[in-house]
Amino acid sequence: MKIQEADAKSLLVAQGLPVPPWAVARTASDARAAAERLFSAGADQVVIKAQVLVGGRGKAGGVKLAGDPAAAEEVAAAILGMDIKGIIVRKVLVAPAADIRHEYYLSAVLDRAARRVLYMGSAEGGVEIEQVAEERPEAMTYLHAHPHLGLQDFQARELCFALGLGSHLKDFVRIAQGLHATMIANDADLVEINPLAVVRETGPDGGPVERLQALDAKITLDDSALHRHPGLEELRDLDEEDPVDIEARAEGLSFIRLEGDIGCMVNGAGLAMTTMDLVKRAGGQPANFLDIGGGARSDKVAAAMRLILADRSVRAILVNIFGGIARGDEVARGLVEAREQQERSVPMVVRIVGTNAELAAEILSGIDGIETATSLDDAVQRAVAASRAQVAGT
Amino acid sequence: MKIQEADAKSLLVAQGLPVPPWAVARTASDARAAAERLFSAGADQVVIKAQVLVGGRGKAGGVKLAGDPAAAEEVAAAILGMDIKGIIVRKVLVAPAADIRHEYYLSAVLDRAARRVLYMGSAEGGVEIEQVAEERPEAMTYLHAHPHLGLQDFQARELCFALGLGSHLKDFVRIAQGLHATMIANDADLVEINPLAVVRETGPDGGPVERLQALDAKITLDDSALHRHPGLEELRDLDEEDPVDIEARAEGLSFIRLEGDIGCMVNGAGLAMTTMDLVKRAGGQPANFLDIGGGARSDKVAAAMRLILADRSVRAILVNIFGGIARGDEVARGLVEAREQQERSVPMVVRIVGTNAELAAEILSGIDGIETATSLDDAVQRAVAASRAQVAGT
Amino acid sequence: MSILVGRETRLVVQGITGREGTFHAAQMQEYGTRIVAGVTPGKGGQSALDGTVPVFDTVRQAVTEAGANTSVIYVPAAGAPDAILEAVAAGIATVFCITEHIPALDMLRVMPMVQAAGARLIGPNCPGATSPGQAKVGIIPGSIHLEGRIGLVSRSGTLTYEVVQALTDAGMGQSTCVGIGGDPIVGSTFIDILGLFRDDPDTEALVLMGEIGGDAEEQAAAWKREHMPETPMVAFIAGRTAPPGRRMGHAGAIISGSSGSAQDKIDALEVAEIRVAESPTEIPRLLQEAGVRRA
Amino acid sequence: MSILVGRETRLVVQGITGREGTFHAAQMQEYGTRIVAGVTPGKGGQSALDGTVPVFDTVRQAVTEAGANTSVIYVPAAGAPDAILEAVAAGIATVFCITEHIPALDMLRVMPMVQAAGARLIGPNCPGATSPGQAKVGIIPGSIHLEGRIGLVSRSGTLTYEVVQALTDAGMGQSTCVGIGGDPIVGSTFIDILGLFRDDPDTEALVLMGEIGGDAEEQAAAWKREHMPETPMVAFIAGRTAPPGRRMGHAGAIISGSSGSAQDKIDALEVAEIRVAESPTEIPRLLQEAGVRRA
Repeated sequence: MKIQEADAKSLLVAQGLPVPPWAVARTASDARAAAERLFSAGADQVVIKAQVLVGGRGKAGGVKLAGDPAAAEEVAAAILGMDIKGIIVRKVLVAPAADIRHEYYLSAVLDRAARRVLYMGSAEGGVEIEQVAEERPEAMTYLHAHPHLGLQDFQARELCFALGLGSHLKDFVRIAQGLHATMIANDADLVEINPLAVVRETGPDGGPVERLQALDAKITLDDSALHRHPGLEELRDLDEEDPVDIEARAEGLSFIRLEGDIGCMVNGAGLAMTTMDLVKRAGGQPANFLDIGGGARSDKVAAAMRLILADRSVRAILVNIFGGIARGDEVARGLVEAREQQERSVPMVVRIVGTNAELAAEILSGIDGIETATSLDDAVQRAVAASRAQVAGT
Repeated sequence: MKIQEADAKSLLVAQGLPVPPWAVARTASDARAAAERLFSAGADQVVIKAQVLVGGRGKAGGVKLAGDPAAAEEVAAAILGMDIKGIIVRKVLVAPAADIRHEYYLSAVLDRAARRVLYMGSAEGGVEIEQVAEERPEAMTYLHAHPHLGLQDFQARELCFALGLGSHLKDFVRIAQGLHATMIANDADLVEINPLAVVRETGPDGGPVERLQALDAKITLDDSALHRHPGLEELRDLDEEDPVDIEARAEGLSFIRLEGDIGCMVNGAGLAMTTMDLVKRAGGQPANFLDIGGGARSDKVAAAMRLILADRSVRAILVNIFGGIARGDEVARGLVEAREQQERSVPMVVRIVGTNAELAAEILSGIDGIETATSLDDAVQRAVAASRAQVAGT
Repeated sequence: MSILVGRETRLVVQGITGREGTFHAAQMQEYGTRIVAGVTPGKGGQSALDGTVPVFDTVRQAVTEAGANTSVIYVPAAGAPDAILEAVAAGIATVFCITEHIPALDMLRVMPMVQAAGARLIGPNCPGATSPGQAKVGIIPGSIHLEGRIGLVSRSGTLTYEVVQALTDAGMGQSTCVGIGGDPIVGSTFIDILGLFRDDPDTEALVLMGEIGGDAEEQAAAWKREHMPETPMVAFIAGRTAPPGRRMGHAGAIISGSSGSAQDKIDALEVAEIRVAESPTEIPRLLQEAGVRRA
Repeated sequence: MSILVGRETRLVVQGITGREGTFHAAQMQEYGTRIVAGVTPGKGGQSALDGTVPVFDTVRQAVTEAGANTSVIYVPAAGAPDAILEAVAAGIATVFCITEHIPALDMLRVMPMVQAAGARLIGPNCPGATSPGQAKVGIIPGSIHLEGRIGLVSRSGTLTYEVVQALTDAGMGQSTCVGIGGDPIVGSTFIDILGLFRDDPDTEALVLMGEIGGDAEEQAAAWKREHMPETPMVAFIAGRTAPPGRRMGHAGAIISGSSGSAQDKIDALEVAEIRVAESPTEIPRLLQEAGVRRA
C-alpha cells in the first residue's frame, strides 16, 4: 500500500527523524491559512505540493513556491483539482521552503534476490534516482542490513562517509537507523527520503547552521502485514481509489479495473494475468484483472460478478477457474446466483476444470446466456467473439 | 548485582508476567497493615518472607505463614532483625499465600561456554534446583535462546510440553518469552522463577480455576550494563552492603572485605587473587580483596589505602603492582600521600615492578614504615612477618 | 527418481487439525504420499486421517518418534514463520510452506535460520510439489498429473495446474512439478530448483512458468544457459499485457522501474535459447519441437 | 613462527586518537609491531604517531587502502561491540578487543557475526598478545618478554605479566603470550588458543594461567590430554582462597554452585597430567622438571 507524503513524514517523525513542519490543506483558503502560520513562524517562502500517489508531480506542475499567503492561496487553487496521470489532486501539502545547500538520496527497500533490506544512498539526490542509478552507477552506494541486527552503526557510518556527509556523522547515523526503525515499526517495503537535504538554518546564536532534513518521503507498506498495524490501514487514501477497489478489498478480492470490454474472473494471479494475455492475443480487450483467490465460496463469486458488471463498458464475461482448493461446483453455484440477481444481460463464457468440474458443468448446463468451454484457448476465443457480437449488435 | 525478590517481581510485572500482589514492610506494624489489606481482598493466609540477598532463607526460618493480621505482625516481628548467613533482615515481603497445586522451575541464565542464554526448566520446582540437576538430571530440560531472535515461540512450546504444562500452553509461552524480555530489558545475567506454580484461584464464575503464577523471583544484573539502565542502580540494596563496599564502588575500586589482618592492594583481579593465595600459603590471612584496576592514578591509590585502613583489624599492608597501563611512579606517589594523611601506623610492604618501577623505588626509598620488595614471594613473606610482629608487639 | 518429494518422503503436516490441513492431508494421503505425523500444539496424543496418523505437540517429536523428514505447513500467517523455524530446528530437511500473506520482514528473519540449518524451504505462498506416481505435497490437484520425465517449476499456483494439465493431455508426463511461490521473499528460487533437476537422471526436459516482476526469470535463463545447455526447455511468462506498476494479485507481480517486464524476461530467455510459449497450451508442441517425445 | 601476531601482522588500531589508543599505539610501534592504519570515524585524512600512520574513517578503508589484516580495539565499551562488527565485516582476520565493561548480552549478539565472518576475536577485556621479537598487540609491557619456545595463555591481565616476567627471569623465552580475557563471554577460549599452539612448530611447551569460575580450565585440561598429550604443560589457578560466591573483581571470577572452584580445576588439570604450580614463580622450575630447557 502506498501512502501520501504527509503520512510518510508522520511515520518518519515517529522514529525521531528530522522533518520540517508541514500542513495538509484540502482547499485554497486552508492552504493560505497554513502558509500564514508558516510565514509568521519565520518562513521566507513556502512550497505547495500536490498530494498524489503517482510519481512525476513536479514535472506535471504539482509543486510550486509561494512568497506570501496570497500567492500560496493562488498556487494552491491552481494545483487542487489538477489531473496528474489520471489522478485528481484533492489535497496539497504546505511547508516552509528550505534553504537547500545540497540534496542527497537515501532509501531502504526490500531486496528480493538478496533476501535483505537494501540501503541505497547517493550524493546526487533530489532527482529521479533510477536515472542516476542507470547513467552514473558510481554515484550510488548500496549496502544490505543484517536480517536480525538491522543496519549496524558501522554500516551507517560507511554510508555516511561514502556520501561525503562526514561533517553530519551523528545526525546521519541517527537518520539511517531511523529508516530501518521505520521499516520494522510499520512493515514497510520501501522507505525513501529524496531529497535528504543539507539545509541552512538560523542557529541559536543567530548565525547560520547547516542541518540534515528529510524534505520529501515515500513509504510503501507490506499489505500482508497491515493487519498487525491497525493504525496504518487508516492511512489508505480512499480519495485516490476507485470505489470498486474499495469494495473488492472488502470482499477479499484482488481487482484492478482496466480499459477493455471483456470482464475476467479467474482464480490465481498468474492464471488471471495469463487469461488477460490470451484475451489480448485473440484480439480482445480485458476490462479488468480479477483474482478470486483460493477456496472461493459462492458468495465471493457473486460479489466478484457484481464488481465486473458495475463497469458499464463490459460486454462479455470470461470465467476461468482451475479447481484445486477452489471447488468447481461452488463457483458454478455462485455464478448462477449472480446471474439471477443480474440487472443487465451480458453473455458469459465459463470454463471450469479441476476439482468437481463435472458437477459444475451440470449446474451450468442449459442456463441462458452462459456458454461453457473446456479448453482455455477455446474459452478465450468465444469470449472475444461474444464481445464483438455485442458491439456489432449495439 | 543481585536485587531483592520484591524488585525482581516488579521487573517481571513490567514485562507482563503474572505475579500475585505483594507489599514490602520494614516494621512489624507495617507488615500487619499490609496483611490486613490482603485479608480484606480475600486472602485466607499470608506469607511473610525475609528480604535478603542470600539463599536458604526458608531453612533459616525466614519464611512463615500467618492466618490473621495479628499473627502476621508477630511473625514479621520474629523475622525482622533475624541474622541469616551474616545478613540482618531489615525488610519482609508480605503476599497472599497461594493455593499451590504444583511447583515448577523456570530460569534464563547466561551460558558462558555456549555463548547463549540458556533456559532451564523442571517440573520439580520449589526446591533447590542445583540438587535436582545433580541428583535427577532427567528432571531438567535445557535449551538455548538464539542470540538475535531470542526464545522462539516453538522453543517456548517445546519447553512447555517437556514440563507437562500443555494445558497452560498460551500462558506458559507468554511467561517464557517474558523471561527473555526481562533479561534484555534489564541486561540481566539470570532471571529465575522458583516456583512457577499452578495455583487454584476463584474464577469469574465463582468456580475454581487453575493459573500459572510466579511466586518467587531472583534476578541478577550485569554490572557492566548498569550504566545504560539508570533506574536499576536504585535497586541496589544498600541495607545489605558494607559501607566500605559503597565507598569502594564510588571510587571505582573492586573491594571485598575478608576476615584476616593483612590488607592487600593489587592491580588486576587475577593477580589480586593470586596475592591472597600466596599470603595464605605463607601462613597469613588476607584482610581483603582489592583490585585498583588498570591505569590507577595516585588519588585512587590514596582512596584504596583509606578503605584498607578503615578495617581496624589490618595489621600490615601488602601492595603488589605490576605496571603496565598502571605506572609505578603514580602508585608510589599515591602511597606516599596516603601515608602522610594516615592516622594509624601500619607497616607496609610495597612491590612495584614493570612500567616506571625505578622511579617508584626512588619515591619510596627512605620513607618510614615502607619496606620495598622486588619478588612477589619475598613481598608476601615480609608482609606476613610484619603482621606477626604487630600481633606479637600488641 | 524425482526431486524434493518421492517414495522416500516421510511427511509431517504442521497444522493438521485445521480446516486446510485436514482437507489436504487427506488428499495427499489418497495420492499415496506417506504421511507419518501431524503436529498441532496442544493436541499431541490425538490422531488424524481416521486414526492412521499420530498427532504430536511439536515437530521434534514428529521427527524423533515418527521419523519425519519432510514437512508441509498449513498454519495461518501469524504462526507460519515460527512453524518454519520449528521444522528446520527439528532437523526437517525439506519444508513446504503453503501459507499465504506472511509479512516479508518475517521471512527475512526466517531465511538465515533455514540456511544455517542446511534445510530447503519451498514457498511460502506456494502450491507445493508433486512427483507423479510417487508423492504429492501441498495443494496441487493430484488428478492432473502423468508420470514422465519433464521437470516443471513455476512461480504461480493455478497457472501451474493449467500447464500440468496441458502436458498430461498431450501425453507428456512429469518427473516433478514444483511451485516455488510468488511472494517477494521465497525460500527457493528457480535456480535452486533447476539445480536439483540438473542432478536428477529422470528429468530430461524442463518447463519454467514465470511472471512479471523481479528478475528471477532472467537469472534462471542465464544459469540454465551456463549449467544445463543441452537440456530442452520451454518457458512461459504471465503478464505480457499487465499495465506497469499496478499490483496484480500478489506482491511478486509488480513491474518496478525498468526491469521486471514480460518483454525483458522473454528476451533474456530467448538469448539463453529457451523457447517462450505465448499460451500454456503451446508448451507441449514447443517441447516436441525441441525433441521431447510423448511418454 | 608464532601464533596470532608476528612479522606478518599489519595492524589497524581502532580508536587510535583516543587516550588509550594513542598511548598503546606508540608502545606497540616502539616494540616493532607494524601499524599500518588507525581508525577514528570523522578523523579520516589525519595521521597518528608523528605522521607515520594514516587515520581512516572506517576499517574497510584501512583494509583496502593500507592492507590491514589484524585489528586492536581501544574504543569505549558503548562503541566496542560495533567496532568488533566493523572489523570482521571489513575482512579483518584477527581482532583483539582490549575494552573492558562490555555488557555480556552485547557480546552474545556480536559472537555469531564474528563466527560467520570466519574471524578470530581475542577478548574483550584482554591484555592482547605478544610474540617476542616480532610484534605485540594490546597492552602487555613489551620489556618483560624474551624470545623462546614457550606458549602462554591466560585469563588474567597483570597475572600474565607476572608469569612472563618469571619465565624471562629464568631464561625461558616465549613463542607467543596470549591473554584471552576474563569476561563471561570471550571470543576465544583456552582450547582455541591451545589449538593454535598445537599447530605452531616453534612452541614446545605450554603455560596455562586460569582462575576460579566457569569450567574453561577443566575443558582445556581434557582437550590437552586428548590432542597434545606429549607437550609439556604447567598450569596455575588463581583464587584458591577466594570465598565462594563473592565477586572477585570481574564477572569471570565467581564460584557458582558446585563447579568453578580452584580445587575442581586443579583436580581436572592433574588428571590430565598437567602440573599445577602453587605460585607463579614456581612455574619455571616445574617446566624444567617437565623437561623444558632454558633458552
